[in-house]
Amino acid sequence: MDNIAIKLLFTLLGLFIVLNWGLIQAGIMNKIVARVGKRIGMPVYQPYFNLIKLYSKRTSITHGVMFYLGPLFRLSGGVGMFLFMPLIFGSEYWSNFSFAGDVVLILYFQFFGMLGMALGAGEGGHPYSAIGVSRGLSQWTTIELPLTLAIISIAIQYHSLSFTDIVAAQQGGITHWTMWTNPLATAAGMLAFLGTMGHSPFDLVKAPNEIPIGPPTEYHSTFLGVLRTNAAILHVVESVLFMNLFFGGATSWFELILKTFLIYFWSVFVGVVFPRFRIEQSVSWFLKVPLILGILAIIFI
Amino acid sequence: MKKNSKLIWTPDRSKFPEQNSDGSLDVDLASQKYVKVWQGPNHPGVTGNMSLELTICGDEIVQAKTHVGYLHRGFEKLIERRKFIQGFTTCIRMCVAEPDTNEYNFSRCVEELSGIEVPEMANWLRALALEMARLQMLLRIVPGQGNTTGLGLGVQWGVYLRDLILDRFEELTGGRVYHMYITPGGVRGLLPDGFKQRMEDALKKIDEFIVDITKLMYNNAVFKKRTVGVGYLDPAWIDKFGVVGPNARAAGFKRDVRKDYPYLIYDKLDYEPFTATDSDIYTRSLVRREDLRTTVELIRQIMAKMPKTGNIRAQTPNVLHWKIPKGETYVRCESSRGEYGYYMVTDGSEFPRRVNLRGPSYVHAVSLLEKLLVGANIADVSSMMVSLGTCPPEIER
Amino acid sequence: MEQILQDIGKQFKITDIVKKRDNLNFITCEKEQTISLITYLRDIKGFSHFVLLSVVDWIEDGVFQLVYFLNNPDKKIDIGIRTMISRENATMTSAHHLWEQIATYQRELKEMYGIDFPGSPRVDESFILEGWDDIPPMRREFDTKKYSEENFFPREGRETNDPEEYMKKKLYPDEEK
Amino acid sequence: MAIEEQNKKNKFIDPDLEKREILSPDGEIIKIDPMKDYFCDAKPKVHEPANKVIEKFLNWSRANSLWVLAFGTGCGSIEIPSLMTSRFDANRFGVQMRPTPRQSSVFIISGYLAVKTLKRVIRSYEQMQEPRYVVALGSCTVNGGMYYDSYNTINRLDYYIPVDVYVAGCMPRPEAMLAGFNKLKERIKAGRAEGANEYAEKFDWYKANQKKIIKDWNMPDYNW
Repeated sequence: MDNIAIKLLFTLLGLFIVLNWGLIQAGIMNKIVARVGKRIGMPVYQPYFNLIKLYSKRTSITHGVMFYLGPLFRLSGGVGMFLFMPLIFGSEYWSNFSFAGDVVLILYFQFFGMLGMALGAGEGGHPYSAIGVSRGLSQWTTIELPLTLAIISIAIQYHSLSFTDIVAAQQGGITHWTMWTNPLATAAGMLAFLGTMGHSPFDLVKAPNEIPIGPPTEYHSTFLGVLRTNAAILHVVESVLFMNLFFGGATSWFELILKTFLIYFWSVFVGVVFPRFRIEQSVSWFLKVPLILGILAIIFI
Repeated sequence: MKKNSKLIWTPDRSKFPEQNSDGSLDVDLASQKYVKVWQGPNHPGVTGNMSLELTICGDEIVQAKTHVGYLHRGFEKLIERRKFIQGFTTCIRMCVAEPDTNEYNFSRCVEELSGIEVPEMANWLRALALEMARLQMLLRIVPGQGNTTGLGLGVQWGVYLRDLILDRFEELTGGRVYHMYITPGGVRGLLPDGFKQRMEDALKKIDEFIVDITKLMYNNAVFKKRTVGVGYLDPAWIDKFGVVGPNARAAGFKRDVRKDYPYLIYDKLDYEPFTATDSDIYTRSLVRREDLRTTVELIRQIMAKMPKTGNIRAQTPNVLHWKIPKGETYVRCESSRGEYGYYMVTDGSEFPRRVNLRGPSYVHAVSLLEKLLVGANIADVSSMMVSLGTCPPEIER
Repeated sequence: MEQILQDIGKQFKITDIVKKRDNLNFITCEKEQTISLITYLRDIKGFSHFVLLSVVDWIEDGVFQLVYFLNNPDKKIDIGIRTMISRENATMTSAHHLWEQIATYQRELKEMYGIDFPGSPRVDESFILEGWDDIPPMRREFDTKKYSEENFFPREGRETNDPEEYMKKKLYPDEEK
Repeated sequence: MAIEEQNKKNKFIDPDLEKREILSPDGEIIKIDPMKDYFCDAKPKVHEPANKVIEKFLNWSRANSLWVLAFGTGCGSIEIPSLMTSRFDANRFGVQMRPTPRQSSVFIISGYLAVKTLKRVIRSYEQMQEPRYVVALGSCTVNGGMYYDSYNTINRLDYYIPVDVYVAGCMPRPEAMLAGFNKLKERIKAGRAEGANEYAEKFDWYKANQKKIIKDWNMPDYNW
């Protein structure tokens, strides 16, 4: 059936657009952060240079097979999330391979890359990698709690575990968004979103002054290039996930770009003006406010 | 400030074994329970070029050893084979961050040993240079405390203002980092035209910065969470370890060389050093911010009270044949980190016999830090180092 | 200050009292009495702040001059206690039990001058230098320039001028020598 | 007892790196030599570019993305914050700081090098991935500067690691450092900044120089 071939083609095209948007978005965010620090900052296209340079660096290190596979697992986590994420509502070609239960699958993919990275980074043998991995996994476990509660609340609200249905239910004006119909779940979800993006105050996995720079300490050249590619894709896809869940999805590419930018900006905005938590403070923070919000969201739905 | 004893968190240092007198520790590293981690010298969280050898158990530090010597240039040996005027250009490089205290101490030692009285105007200008040096150092380390916890924004603002002060230094002395302004026998020049106005402009920006950094850092809930009650320095340790300067002031001891042993013209200035009692990282940082305020105030006072013009150099012997009779002396001044002293011995020749530097970091960063880190969390290591005002070059010279 | 010096003089044998400033005195004490003198000053006379432990190498006399520099933060006076020890097999009683930072000073002196302080914690551990196998570098007989020229590949073309000759040549080129 | 004799030869060796025999859980005695087992001691290789056009494109991207190792080796590091913040803002030219040697491509030797630091510098330099560049700041790295007669600082850096750009001065102003970065970019774009190849070619000479002053050589010859 040629339909599937065209769909695959559009999916790859979407991946390409998302990657580029991710890179440009990173450049814009760098620029904004620099402006807050009264600087001009690096050019918007700097992430492209970095990426080409990283792929072109030579490597001479071996740390075993798992070390190679770590970035690949991470990349497949990001791309996997993308594959099952409907991008544009109402368009058959831009909804990728979304299906009835894609919410559950995407939650799984979110954690998958993390685990693969943990296995690979542990192989590097650097003590800071190990500390970063243990910090990251314990923090992620607590992030998952409010996030999952928020998603369950939404699933109960809309009687569906499909993104397409959830987005469809939010159509018809700004007041139909989950943001207004289920504010508790939105609050819990957006607080969890801060944790997933890894900016301050939740950047303890890469904490530059404590454990520089955590799990990717040993990763370099092509490996780091793969990680950077994944980061660009993941940042957009994560934003799309939260856009679909809480902010009414997107009906055009322009809307998608605007909304993902604003959602990502929320985490950068918080990150610029806050220092970093210690790990036990971060864990207890997620177990307090966001978790309570998540539980309330389930109760009051 | 009220003392809230509930907030103070002192680690239970007794649950880990004490290190033996040869520095070894009775733990089994092969058991995988304890891990040895090196922080530095290539580590962004370590101030300057030094390293820490940490034995950790989980997130807690069991034993910490400071390793210094990465910046050792043998200054004290080099000065022994340089004439007094040559040694002067060498000694200022002992501490990169605040070279003027070195200039003053060395010049004062030489003047005292050869019996030279410095004219009044030179004393005012010396005090101005010392306060400006303190100001530029504090503009680095006050927001630097935020940087250790991941708040890099304050540093961006602070270093910009530091550049403004360095510009004033450039006008006054011609140098950006190394000034060589306070020479033995006086200072090198009077203030340039319009200096006071331009200095006042910079000081106004620093006043705004103090308000901004208070909002950004000191009132920040997460920053408070990270620093209040952490790194508690017992007041009983102040004399036991020889803690000086802001660290002692944060523990309730009013130790300020400018007040205690007035030098230059500091007895003509009106100010009061800020003291607090909580003695944790937050309080030490607060004391530094108040120091910044005081320094700005002092510079204003100096510029207002100083005479318009006057003689700035005393009569000195020919610098190429400057022989100083046998003698010894100790001169101290207040740097941004505390008491900064020079011990100089001369033997009647053209060369000094011995010059020894007493830097505050010598105790803060070696014996005190090693003790403070035991039982602390590995995430707080760099906060603690910065809050103690570590500056490695003055440890190893 | 005079009162304190008199009190010390009653109990200890001190010589060479030099009054440098109103609040700064240097005294010389015998090697055996030094540690008890420091303890006395710390516990009875309130010299609770230890400032500096330094060494001067008097190679002509064959002695090291150790200087313990104490400070009384309440009365704001300083005292420097000099002690002469022999350069051969230089040993000194350790004072690490009095102040914590003395152990660090003693570690440095052991490395830079070769003065041994038996019993001081970690005194044999290298402090600043690493892998040093020459004579301790801060001793007067150690020639740092020669060591540098032998080891560090000096770049050719470096000119060294005697400042006096050079200034004469620059400023008064016509003048006959 | 041959192992003990060998250990005695090198009196500075770290106890963790000594050859030793350990008892495995199965009751078997295993001999380990950490210097051989923990590190790879293969020599570096000279790398020839595959295709000149592609290499030119890659060099262009490398020149525009200089990641600097955040290792302040000397007093020049006091100007690095000024360099990276609003007045001079080296970020505009794609210069960033990276905390780990694996990910960085430029090594700033900021001023004098004590022998103890030189050992760490060599290790960090060898851990950096090729192509790698060295920018040396200050007169101290050129000929020793004012520390020419010090017993603990090296006189010229290019005897120990290949240097691409020297920025003279004591200490160099941030403007001079920016000019140095521009010079380095020109060199990279012209394909001349191949210090790593030079290091591989003259490996024995560099190693002999390094071992001459680092008396306690307790690491493998080439550790990446």
